[in-house]
Amino acid sequence: MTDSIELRPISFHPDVLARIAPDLSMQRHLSLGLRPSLRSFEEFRNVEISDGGLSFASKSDIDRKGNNILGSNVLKCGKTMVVTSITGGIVEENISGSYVDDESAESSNGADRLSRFGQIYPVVEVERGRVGAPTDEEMTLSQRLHDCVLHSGLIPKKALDVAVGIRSTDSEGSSSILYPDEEESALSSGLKSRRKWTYVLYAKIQVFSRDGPLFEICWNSLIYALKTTQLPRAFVDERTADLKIPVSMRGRSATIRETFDIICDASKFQPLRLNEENVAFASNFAIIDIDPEAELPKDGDEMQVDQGSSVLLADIQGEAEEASVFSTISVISSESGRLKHFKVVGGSSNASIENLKKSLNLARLRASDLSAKASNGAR
Amino acid sequence: MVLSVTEKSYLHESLASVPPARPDGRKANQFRPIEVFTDFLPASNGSSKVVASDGTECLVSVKCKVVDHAVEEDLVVVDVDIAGHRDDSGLVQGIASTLSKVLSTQLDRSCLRLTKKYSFKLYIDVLVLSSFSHPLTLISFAVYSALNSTQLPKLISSDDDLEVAELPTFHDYDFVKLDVSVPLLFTLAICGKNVLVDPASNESDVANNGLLVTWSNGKVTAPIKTLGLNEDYVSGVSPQSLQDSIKMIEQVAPEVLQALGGI
Amino acid sequence: MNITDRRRILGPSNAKPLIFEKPESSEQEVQQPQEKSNVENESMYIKNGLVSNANGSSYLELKNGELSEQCTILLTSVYGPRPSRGAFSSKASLSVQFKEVTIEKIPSGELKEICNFLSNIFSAVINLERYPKSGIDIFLSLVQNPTTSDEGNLQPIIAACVNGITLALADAGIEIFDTVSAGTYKRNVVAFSKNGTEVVGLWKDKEDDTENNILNVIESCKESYLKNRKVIIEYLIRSRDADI
Amino acid sequence: MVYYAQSARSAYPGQLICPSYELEKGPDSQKVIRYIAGAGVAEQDYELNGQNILALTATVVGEIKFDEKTKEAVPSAGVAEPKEGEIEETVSTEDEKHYIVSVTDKRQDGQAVNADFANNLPREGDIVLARVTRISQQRANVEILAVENKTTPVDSGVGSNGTGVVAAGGGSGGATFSVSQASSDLGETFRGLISSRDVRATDRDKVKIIESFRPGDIVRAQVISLGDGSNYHLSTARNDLGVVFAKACNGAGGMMYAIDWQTMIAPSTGFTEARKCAKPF
Repeated sequence: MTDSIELRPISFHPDVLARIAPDLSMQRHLSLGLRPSLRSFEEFRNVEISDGGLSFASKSDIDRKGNNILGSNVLKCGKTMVVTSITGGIVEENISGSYVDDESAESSNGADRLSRFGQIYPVVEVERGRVGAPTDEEMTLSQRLHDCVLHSGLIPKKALDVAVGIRSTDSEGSSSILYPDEEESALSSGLKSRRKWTYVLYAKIQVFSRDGPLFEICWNSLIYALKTTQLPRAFVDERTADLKIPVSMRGRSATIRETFDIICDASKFQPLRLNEENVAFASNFAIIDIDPEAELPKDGDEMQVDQGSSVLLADIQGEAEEASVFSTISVISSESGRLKHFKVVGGSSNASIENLKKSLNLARLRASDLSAKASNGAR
Repeated sequence: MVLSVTEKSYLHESLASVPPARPDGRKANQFRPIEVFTDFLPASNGSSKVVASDGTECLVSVKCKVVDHAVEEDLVVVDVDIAGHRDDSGLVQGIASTLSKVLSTQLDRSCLRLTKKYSFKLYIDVLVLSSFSHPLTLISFAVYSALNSTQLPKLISSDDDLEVAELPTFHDYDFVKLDVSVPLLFTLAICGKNVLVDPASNESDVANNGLLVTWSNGKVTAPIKTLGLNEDYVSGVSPQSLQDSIKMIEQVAPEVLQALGGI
Repeated sequence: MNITDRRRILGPSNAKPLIFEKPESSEQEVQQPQEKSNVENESMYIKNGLVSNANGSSYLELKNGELSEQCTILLTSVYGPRPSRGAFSSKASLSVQFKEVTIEKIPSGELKEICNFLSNIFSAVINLERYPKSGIDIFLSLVQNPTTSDEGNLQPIIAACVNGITLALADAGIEIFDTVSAGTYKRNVVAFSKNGTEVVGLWKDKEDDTENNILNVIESCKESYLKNRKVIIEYLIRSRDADI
Repeated sequence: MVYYAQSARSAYPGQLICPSYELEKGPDSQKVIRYIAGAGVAEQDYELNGQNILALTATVVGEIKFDEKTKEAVPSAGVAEPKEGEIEETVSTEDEKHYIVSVTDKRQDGQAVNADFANNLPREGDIVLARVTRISQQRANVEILAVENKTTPVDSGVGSNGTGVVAAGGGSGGATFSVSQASSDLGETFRGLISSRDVRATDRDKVKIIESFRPGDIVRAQVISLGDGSNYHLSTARNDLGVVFAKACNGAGGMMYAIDWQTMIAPSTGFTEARKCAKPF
């Protein structure tokens, strides 16, 4: 029907077309069985990781005055690079009077379930050449990472409790630090002071050359960083353990101020214990319809006209793909296939059950590959 | 003052010629007259106001507070506010950071020490009401005269209070004058081969580069940095003109000190 | 902890940073950093073009001394020439931003000072007339900072920034009048152009009274400047010929 | 040693190439050679043992090229770019030869599209590809996606068999593009403005913008001036300028093709819409 009017479409160089009409260029690639990033439909990008020599473990000495990185990871996936650094803090919780040791009070309902897991406070920064407040993408990424770490039960609350040691300095000034769990001496019973400290974990995630959706890459980098995290042992000075120093002030009531605070031991570190079975890795997929009208005129088989089949793409990359895809799947699954997080945004494509099953299977394969990378990953 | 392109190139030629012909007829190492008033803010321990001949006005107030010097690291806090510039602009934050670093390193902490545990912490607030040329020199003059006229309350309680914890108590109206050697910061403009002291606003619009030199207890000291005075006439300078500027400061600074010292 | 920032998850407000006990034993005070004027064992690793969404970028690893973690890692990315809002200007406007990626050790006031210093250097070097009504933005991301926070000498970082920006601008294809590089000597950084005959930047922030004549300082900085510049030029030419 | 005879070698920013003026001592006559700074080269004054001279230095990394610029009838004032359509006669009135020195990135020459948008900012007279963002009665706002730079085709117009630059409608000699990588959602692309009197050349004051452009169309336009701080001024008055790519019903429908200079048709649905189309050459 088209050749009755002499129509010669203006043709552009592929790169120019990708810039002018990304969705048309996407469809043209799909009709050739390709993707703009020249990967096959279900092929993931390769991931390289290293701890980047950033964390204090690789440094000869702790930075006494400043802050220290407790765990770090540098992840390169295709062109995108993610630098994650984990730092720590200590927060003191005054245990309410009737608090009893919480192992015995095992409670099952949801709210309490969450109270058994620790959390991490991530700040994501994507470098796009702009200055100013965090963009929506950075805020949603941080919030989603925080929620997923909490709900996937990755960090047991116990791992963040501080086993407080006591530093006793005997007469000639040499100090020795006794930790309750190291020697089951009588000391540990005496220590049951009313105060309890827990570690707080902060993660700073910096992304360079953003080239597609970032949640999965940031999640994987955060997991690798957490696996390398080391927490310092902490102790309190003996003579100030329970001493309260009255401060005399003229005309005001004497305030009781406990001047001691918790000090970290620069020589003793213990790795952060994670629930190994809850360690999971993320991958993303997209479902996109083939638009028959936009296909390149196939020379050979004219008959095989498929009307609007949809295809599953793995690991979205590039502006063309991101602009023309409306239904995405985000999966966090462990290598044994346990699902931690599954999010499908429907969009216009028919996200059929087969596609979902295929994506779950691919996610499990990807997770096992990534966790294998972790075990022999560069220390 | 907005100059047209031709005016700027004319001014640049005249400043770059040897000897430099400055629009207001000053010699290369001559300062513009300034008026300095001190100790006119009753609520602060020390204050000064400097008015330059081109209308730039700068107010400095110094307040002190007793603080435990084991806990507080830096005993001098500087806050700069320049009318017409945003607080997070490069100029304001740069000046504030330069000033606080210079003062915290050059002021020796012993003259702020009160007792074994406590010492004075100085809060220096700088307010530049209207700034035409680069305000740093004027601010440093104002800070110098403010600190030299600061009166600190006189301690009457005992000064070794390590064993018995006792807060320092002060005399009701007697004061002690703070005597401390305060550094001075000078900005110079470099045009071609010439070095000009105290550049006016039109001169700093056409300067090739600027230089910040610090003068403290008798000699040129640490922070010496090149400084951007404008955006469009910036170019490299020869090492020789850097040396000339240092020599000029060594020659000019004593006279400035002597002039400021008179207050 | 800045708890008022609703846009970032900042954790509990009463958290205190980890404090490590001061080495109260007679462990010697941080030994004066040994004179790093021995220029030979300063090695520099350069890789351009890593950040894909920037016009030009350079990755720089500066190792002085053999210990591996002593190295400064800096990633510079240049965005530009980009449309600039506001009034028409026949020249491009330049802005420099500095950010510490892992931990913040340098106070923010000093960061601003470094940005002012660098933008003053490069507005003398970039051919701004060539890009009317546009802006050139330079972003420096310091990944690893070898100096411990109390020492606070910024010299290796500033020198790395100058070299990094020059490489990033060359990678972006933005016209620069000269390959600017910087040399350090004790606590001074001097950035040269035109093969060392002109100084475009001088930074001396701590008094080392051994050297008070500025000319000797400039001469000794020129030595490491020439070395750095040769390394940069070799990289630029070699990477150009390599991928043709 | 004559500079322009040297073999092309790669240069780094700041490398001295040649002085601005050079005396070539021929057997009989002396010839003054004037080097003019082209792309990637800047003229700076250097101080060489006392007296300062004007020299040309490279400002980008790339290959140095000397191309003889023959005298034209009207020597335009110091324009750096070689003008199109110079007259071939090489008689130089006063015996001064002109050379344009330029440093270009060798990798980008052959390709049809280079991402070197930095050194190819739209200038007066350039043809650009832009996407219409907003329309009103008096003007259409566009964002500039690519700039066409007229480079001599690699195979000098022989035909489109080789890997040379293929023109849109076949045959070589088409223009190469430098595509701006800036992502439009971040508001980083250069903006342009086509006012209603610049849409077409014939009866310019009865133009209805709604019948010429729709948001989302891709337009081929020519830069008439650098305009103000935020917008270039563009025009589509020539026949080969106008809408080159549009989707029916404001982007919902299929791709449309131009059947004459002011109507476009969507083949799958048969819709016709009014546009100011570019002649498909």
